[in-house]
Amino acid sequence: MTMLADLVIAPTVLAMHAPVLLVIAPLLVGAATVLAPSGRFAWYMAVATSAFCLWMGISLAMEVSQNGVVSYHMGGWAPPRGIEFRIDALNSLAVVIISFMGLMSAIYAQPAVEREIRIEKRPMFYTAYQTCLAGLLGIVLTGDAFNLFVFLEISSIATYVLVALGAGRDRRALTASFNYLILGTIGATFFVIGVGFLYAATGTLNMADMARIMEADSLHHSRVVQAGFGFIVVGLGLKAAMFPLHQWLPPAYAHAPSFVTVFLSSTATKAAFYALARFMFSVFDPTFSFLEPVFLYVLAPLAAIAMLACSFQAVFQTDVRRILAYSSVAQVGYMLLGLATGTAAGLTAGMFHMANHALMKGALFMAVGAAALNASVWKVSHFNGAAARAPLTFTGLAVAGFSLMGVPLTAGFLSKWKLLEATLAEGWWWAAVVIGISSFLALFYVGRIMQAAFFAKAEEGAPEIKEAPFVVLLPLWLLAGLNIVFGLNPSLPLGMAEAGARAVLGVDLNISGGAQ
Amino acid sequence: MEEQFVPSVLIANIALMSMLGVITIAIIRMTSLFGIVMLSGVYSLVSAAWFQAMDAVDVSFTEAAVGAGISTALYLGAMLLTVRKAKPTKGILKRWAPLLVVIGTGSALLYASVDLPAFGSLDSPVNTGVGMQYMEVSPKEVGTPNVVTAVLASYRGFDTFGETVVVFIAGVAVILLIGFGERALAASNWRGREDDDAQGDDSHLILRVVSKLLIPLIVLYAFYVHFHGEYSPGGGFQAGVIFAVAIMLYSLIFGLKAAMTAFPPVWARVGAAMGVAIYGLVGVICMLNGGRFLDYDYIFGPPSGEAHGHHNWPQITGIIGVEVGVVVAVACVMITAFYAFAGRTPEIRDEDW
Amino acid sequence: MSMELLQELNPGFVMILAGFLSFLIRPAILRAFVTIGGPLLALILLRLYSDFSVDHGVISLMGIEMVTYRVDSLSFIFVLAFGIAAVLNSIYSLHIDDPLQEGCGLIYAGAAVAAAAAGDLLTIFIFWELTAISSVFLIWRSGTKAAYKAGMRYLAIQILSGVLLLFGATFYLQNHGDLHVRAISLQENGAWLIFIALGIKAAFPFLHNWLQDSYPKATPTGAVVLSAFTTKLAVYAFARLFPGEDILIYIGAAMTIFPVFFAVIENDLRKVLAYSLNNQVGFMICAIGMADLSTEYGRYALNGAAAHAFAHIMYKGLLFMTMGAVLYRTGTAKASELGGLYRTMPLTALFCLIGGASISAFPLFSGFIAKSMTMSAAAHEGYIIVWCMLLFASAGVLEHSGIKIPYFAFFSHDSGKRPKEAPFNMLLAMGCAAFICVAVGVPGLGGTRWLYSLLPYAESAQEYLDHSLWTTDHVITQLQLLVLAIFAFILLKRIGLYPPEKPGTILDVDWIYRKPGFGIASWANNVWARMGPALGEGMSSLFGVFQRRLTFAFSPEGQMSRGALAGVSAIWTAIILGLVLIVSILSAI
Amino acid sequence: MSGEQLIIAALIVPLFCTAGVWAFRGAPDVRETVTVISAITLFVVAISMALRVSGGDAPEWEAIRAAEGFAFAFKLEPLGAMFACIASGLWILNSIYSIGYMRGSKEKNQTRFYMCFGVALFAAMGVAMSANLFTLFVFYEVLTFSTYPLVAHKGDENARRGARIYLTTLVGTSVGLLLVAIVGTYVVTGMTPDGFDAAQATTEFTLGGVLEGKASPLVGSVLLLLFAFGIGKAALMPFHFWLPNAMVAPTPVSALLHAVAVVKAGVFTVLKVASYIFGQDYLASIPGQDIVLVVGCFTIIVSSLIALTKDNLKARLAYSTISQLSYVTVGAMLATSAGMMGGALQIAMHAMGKITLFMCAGAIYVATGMTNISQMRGLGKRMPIVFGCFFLATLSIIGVPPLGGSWAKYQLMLGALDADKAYVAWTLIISSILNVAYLIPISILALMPPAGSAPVASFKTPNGTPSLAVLPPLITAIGCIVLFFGVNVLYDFLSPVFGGRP
Repeated sequence: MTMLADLVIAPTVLAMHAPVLLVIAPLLVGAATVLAPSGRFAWYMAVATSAFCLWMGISLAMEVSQNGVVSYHMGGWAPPRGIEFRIDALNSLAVVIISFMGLMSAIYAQPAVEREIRIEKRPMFYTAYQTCLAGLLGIVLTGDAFNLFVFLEISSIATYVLVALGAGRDRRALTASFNYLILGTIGATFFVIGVGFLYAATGTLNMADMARIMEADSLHHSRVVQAGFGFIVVGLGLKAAMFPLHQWLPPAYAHAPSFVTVFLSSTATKAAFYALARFMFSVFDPTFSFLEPVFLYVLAPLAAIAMLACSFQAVFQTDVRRILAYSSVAQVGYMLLGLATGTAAGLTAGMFHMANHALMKGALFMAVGAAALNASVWKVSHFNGAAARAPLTFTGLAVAGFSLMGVPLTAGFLSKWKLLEATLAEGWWWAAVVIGISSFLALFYVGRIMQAAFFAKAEEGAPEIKEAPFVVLLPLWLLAGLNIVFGLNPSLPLGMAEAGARAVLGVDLNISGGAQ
Repeated sequence: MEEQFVPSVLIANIALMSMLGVITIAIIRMTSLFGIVMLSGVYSLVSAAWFQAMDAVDVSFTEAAVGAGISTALYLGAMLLTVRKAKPTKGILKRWAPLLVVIGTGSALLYASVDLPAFGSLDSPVNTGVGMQYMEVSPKEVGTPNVVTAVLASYRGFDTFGETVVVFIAGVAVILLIGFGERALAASNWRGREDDDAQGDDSHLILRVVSKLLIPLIVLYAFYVHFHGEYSPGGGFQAGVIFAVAIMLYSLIFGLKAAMTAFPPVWARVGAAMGVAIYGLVGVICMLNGGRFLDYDYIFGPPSGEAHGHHNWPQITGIIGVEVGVVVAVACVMITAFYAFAGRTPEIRDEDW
Repeated sequence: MSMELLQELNPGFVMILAGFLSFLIRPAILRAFVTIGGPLLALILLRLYSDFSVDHGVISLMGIEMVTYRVDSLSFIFVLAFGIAAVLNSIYSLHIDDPLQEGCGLIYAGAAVAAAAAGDLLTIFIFWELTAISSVFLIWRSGTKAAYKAGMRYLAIQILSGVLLLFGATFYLQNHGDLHVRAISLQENGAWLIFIALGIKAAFPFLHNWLQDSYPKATPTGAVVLSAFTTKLAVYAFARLFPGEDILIYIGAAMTIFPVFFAVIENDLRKVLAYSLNNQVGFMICAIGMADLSTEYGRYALNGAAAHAFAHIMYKGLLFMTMGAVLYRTGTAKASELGGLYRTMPLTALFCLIGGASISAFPLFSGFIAKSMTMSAAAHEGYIIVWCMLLFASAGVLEHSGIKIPYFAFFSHDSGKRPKEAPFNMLLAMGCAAFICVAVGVPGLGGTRWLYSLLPYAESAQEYLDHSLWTTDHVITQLQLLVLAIFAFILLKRIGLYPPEKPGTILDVDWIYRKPGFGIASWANNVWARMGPALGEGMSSLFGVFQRRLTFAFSPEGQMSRGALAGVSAIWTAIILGLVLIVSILSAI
Repeated sequence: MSGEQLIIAALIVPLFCTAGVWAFRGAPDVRETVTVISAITLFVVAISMALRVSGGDAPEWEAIRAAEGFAFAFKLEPLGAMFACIASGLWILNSIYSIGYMRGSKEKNQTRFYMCFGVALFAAMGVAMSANLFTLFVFYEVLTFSTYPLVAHKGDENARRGARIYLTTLVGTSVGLLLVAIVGTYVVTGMTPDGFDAAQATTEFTLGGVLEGKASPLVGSVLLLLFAFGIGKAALMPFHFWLPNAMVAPTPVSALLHAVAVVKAGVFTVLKVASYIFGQDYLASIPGQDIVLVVGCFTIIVSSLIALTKDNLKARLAYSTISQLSYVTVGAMLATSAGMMGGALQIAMHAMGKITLFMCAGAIYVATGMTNISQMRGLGKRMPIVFGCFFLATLSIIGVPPLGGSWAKYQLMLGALDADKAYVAWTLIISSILNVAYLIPISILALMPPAGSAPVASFKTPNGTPSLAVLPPLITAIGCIVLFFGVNVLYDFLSPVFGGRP
């Protein structure tokens, strides 16, 4: 263990600046990527940056796990005057997820990008990717509300362009991206309005400071704070694809380049979800009198509806990526349900599911994208008999699919399990029922894909699906494998999620011993 | 300062707000895209005036430069690629459901905003919190007379870095989606001929003369805005925009090819990245010298600890450094965007203007 | 093998084992040794058995104590009769050289012996079922379609009897805590299940049809074997479990009466015998019903039942054997196709007459000494109506078995058939049976005394023998009855009123359950056939509606996905914001 | 070997078999030898586990504890040991039989076939040894998936369709209902007056049940219904239709499915849930018991009636299986020691009987290609051993002594009486008669055809049925008789689970 720790902990000079390096490394390298001579070279840069970020992220997480909170003052200015990167256990989980998924999708990117993106655009494409990664990492690292907005914008704009490029120059991607842009902008605007309200009420932009002031001045009676809360929840909820503000997501995921779908599905909504959790539990306090009704009467029902309605929608889709996209919205419902309990257990479950969902959805989209490497196959019927031709790819898909369904011994099962416990502890029987139905529907929509791939017979003249190359299979199987590993021994993600919940809520949970 | 009731300000506020309202409704009701673009420029100008009335000079300047200036120009460029008229929409009153929603949410907001502290109130959290601290400590700590610059470039320099990146990524987006602008340049022999024709066209003579006079002044003004930003309203963003406007003007008058020859698109593209890099490297230098990212105190090495007198040179150097990054990035991105739009346009006919 | 071990061994097991062995032995001679030796060995084992009413062969099975071998004075005579019958049957079947029939016959007999010699209900159940499953082959072996169908019906109803017995046994276990056989009352919880189970085997009225249905369709030898065991086993079980149960008197009486009518008009002589079998069992059942063991005449009645069973096994076997011989030689047992066979089959005709005389209870034949005890008991117990019924039935028996069978088969009009005399083994078996019929009937030979000494209440029986059996009035009464019956037969025959021997089938009570039963089954089948598709359609249309609704809402073109435009979403955004605001504000108030 | 090692061995041996079969795919003789040796080894392991269990020792192995309340653990108890012994023992015979059958009918993809068998047995072992509901569920699903390729073995449209129905029904019910029930159990057991307490929640199989005192009769009933219908492998109506559809499989598979692994895993689960999750006392106290009982009785009767109308031999056997499986369900639901014992005995007895029937059906098919009963008249003259075995197994199914099936019926009746549910006994009685009606004619018409029947078709293969396909049914038919006399061993072995009769 110590050897491993020696390996992953960065040298002091880097570790000291790890928080900011996580952001500026992809930004600066990304800017430099504009000048990259070829797409392949840009890819190397992107992979290197992502790997570096993961290294930094893990190192940071380990430091957090030892020291509790890491605070980095930008420009040497102490908060609240300066901007602070403040990393506690909650962030560190998000940072690790995002940087890990970034690396995975970056490795995966090369064949997909070479198929789908025009040659002269590739370097800039990787620039956009790295910028987006930086933005997402910034969102989860920063301790300053306005700075969060800035990173939200960075990641959003990068996302819009990434989506708009379209898989195989899919024209529908433009509309999808435009929709996303409009809604994303509304979301960002709402968020910044909310931050404005909070600033008006507290006079500070530092989140920890805001929380302190609101607590000290018992500002939860202030309607300004409540309005701010409303704007922030809706703004971030839109970004996190909270039902019914999710409508940008399915077309965006369905028409974006496959690498982008992989990357976004496993990181973008996660970052927004983290931010939502951060505001709800850390900036605001679940003990605020207005929070609980909102949780109970707005968030929880919306989450439940998302889990049901979007699962149903997924069942009826014919496009594989739309199926998975609607499933993502439903999964966001799971996470939100966890948040809506307002308890440490719920937050743990939500964060845990967030981590697992990144793993499973990443793997699923990778497999789907891998299948499309040789031929444009997006319909379920195109997958008929594909498993025989690309067994490794589709076995990976099956493993992740099982996890998505929540089959025991997979990570997906455990997080649903934790969620179930959390909701039941609140006495929310209906939530348990909803989880059950939604999982059952997942069986249908994932089952359809698997049934086609494994059991159906290929039609005559159907596009030929080939086994994916190694760079695709490597991350795919890594993710699929992690789904199993975490299904068997979830102490790492679960422990981090618990630590995160403990950090923001200040309660000592004793759910499992793996936290330390 | 006592809280005062100043009727003239109030009247000005009411007038400006009403104008904004009118313009908004007009924009919604209009179908001519050209008119809408023009009106949005007007909207930005009026807002700039209103910001001015509220003593937010920096914001006002930015709004005028960005909102009324370059945005309008870019909109026009973009508009050339599409039709001139939007499809007529249904009457507002027929869509009662959204109306209800908006009214409901609006009233809830109004109700909530009752709790907002009065504008300019001294004991409001905004004025007692960080804002007051900035006022009090920034002359000592940063040493720039313009507190806004101190806040933007130093205290919240990281935000500004982020904004620069936003601009940069927007440029990247434009390039990726619209193209490099070089296509038109390289592939169009006819354009060269037409430009030659245009050169001999007398109808633009006055424009040419005036603009030849004006463009250096604009560039100069851009530099002024930039380097004087620490003392007066202005800074990198405005300067970059103004610089870009100069190039655009040149392009409009003398043709795209001339502009591209004068300021090649590849410069713009590299420049955008360079801007970000400059900003980031300033921060990195601070880091390498032992400070935090963007800790300008370390820009020449670890701070000596001696008093700086009136000017805090490390801080000011840092601020100017990052502002250079900003100006380069912003200017190049704006130019890129313009080139991209203009490069897609087969020709800009006079009657279109 | 030590004597103790042999004493533990239910003689039935030996026979069953011999039966299985005979499947495997191919040479007919060797098999003959086994088939005849098996029952003989069993009889020897029975003789070796010394202590009555002691549990032997006790096995603990699944927490229940099973007594596989327990003989007392009641069961002894049944076991003995079964054993003798088994030997005779084996002899009778020697000529057929069919391991299946011989083996099954032996297993069947062995099962009956084992059941009769068993000490608990579970063992009885096991062998009860074994009798069913082994005997059915004797029917199927005929190889006709009718036999196959009859065999299926037979098996079904026998299995039904078995499972009812099993179910009853579970009640019994609950009531008594064990399964040891003892006299029980019908009032006992679940006892009626056992009662019905036994009733099926005993061919109670309305439950009797399997008998007339299947026996006549069995192979010639098969019918002989069948006639001996199943019903008598049931009689034994009734005597064992329900002695003195009043209702049995009336059931028995009814049983004696109603087959008479069917038998008289029936054409198939083996079926006539089957009806008379029914009638005879009625006597025994009736006797058991009267067997209130606390009274002297009750004991007479039980003795009568036991003696009757013994005698009946012999003479009914004899009659079936003669008919079997006829069938074997001529290929038919229809009265209408037979007649005048005495010319070529004189011995068979003689044996048939002996059998007829026995069944008709002519004095000097076995039927007389057996039946009279029952009649006396009925008379003395005051069951006058029952007594009259029994009397009438006795006359009826004479009518159809005593006279009709020999008359139509061997005398009557000449059918022209000139078959050979029956094979020697058949004659031997018939001779032995006839000998027993006569030997136990003729006073002074000691046969009667021997038989009576084996009865459950031997002292009472001896007393009866010494004081009541051969009294003048008793014999005269019986003779009067018989002469009258013969007279009636002749008279009716003369004036042409006796039902002619016509080919045809006769509707019996089985119509009641076979026709409507079939109707119900076919109706159910129709309903099923129509309901299935209708239900399926209904379900699919229901699901169709459901699916249409879902599709309407959720499909890519459906409501949920329609207008996934920025505008709609923007409004949703406003709605959610309003919702959050209103909820927070309301919560603060 | 320690108990833990035994459990591991029981799981590994079938997988080893799969690997071995794959490794020797080029050499069919070696491949089949591997299968048979593995089967024998597994049987030895199972028997030694059973001996250990009968000695009062319960081998345990906790493989993984992923989270509180969710452990991947194994623990052997008599019921599971019995199931393991049956499954592994019959696997030997089925493997031998498969060799005869598969070669006789020249099937393709034999390697895949034997590999899937190995995995299926692995899953069956897992089901048998699971210590909690989750472990059981996982193996239950593995079993479903591993047998899918077996069902779809022929690969034509019909086979695929049947296999699809098989898979969707089983997976659908298990995930939609069974998993819900499992989770529900976990939840209900964890409920305290103060809310949910994960420390108390459990899904472990505990003698006497875990639900008593935790679940109200209504909740318990709902759970019971979820379990009863969720265990689709138990083929309770209306989730029975997968079974006839799965008949497209080659006969050894049908034998395995309908006698050894799949359906028995289902009813075993029912029994296990009834005795270890609900517990007799609690089960007897909830109204859901009656509902399931009635449905079970309905299934028994109706599927027998349907069987009557089927002319296809395997289809008739399939419906017969549905009917017989409900015996176990009904036994479990009687919630009396005798009833549950009857259910447990029925698992063993029916396994032995039904595998015989199926292997006979397969032998007939290999020899003649016949599938319809009406074609088989008089065939018994040419295949006396096969039809003799068929007849014996038929008797066992009907419950005629001296064949094992009778004891199961006896105990079930006893249980019905103890539970004061006479209608169950009546159902059994009617079922027996129906069994006679639909099973007996098959062998009898073949063995003793009535005069005038059409002449028998000749053998498809020159030598008739391969002897390897005749020997196993002969052994199992004899096994039916042995089970009759050896029932005490089973009874004593199982009685710790069900307790004594009152």
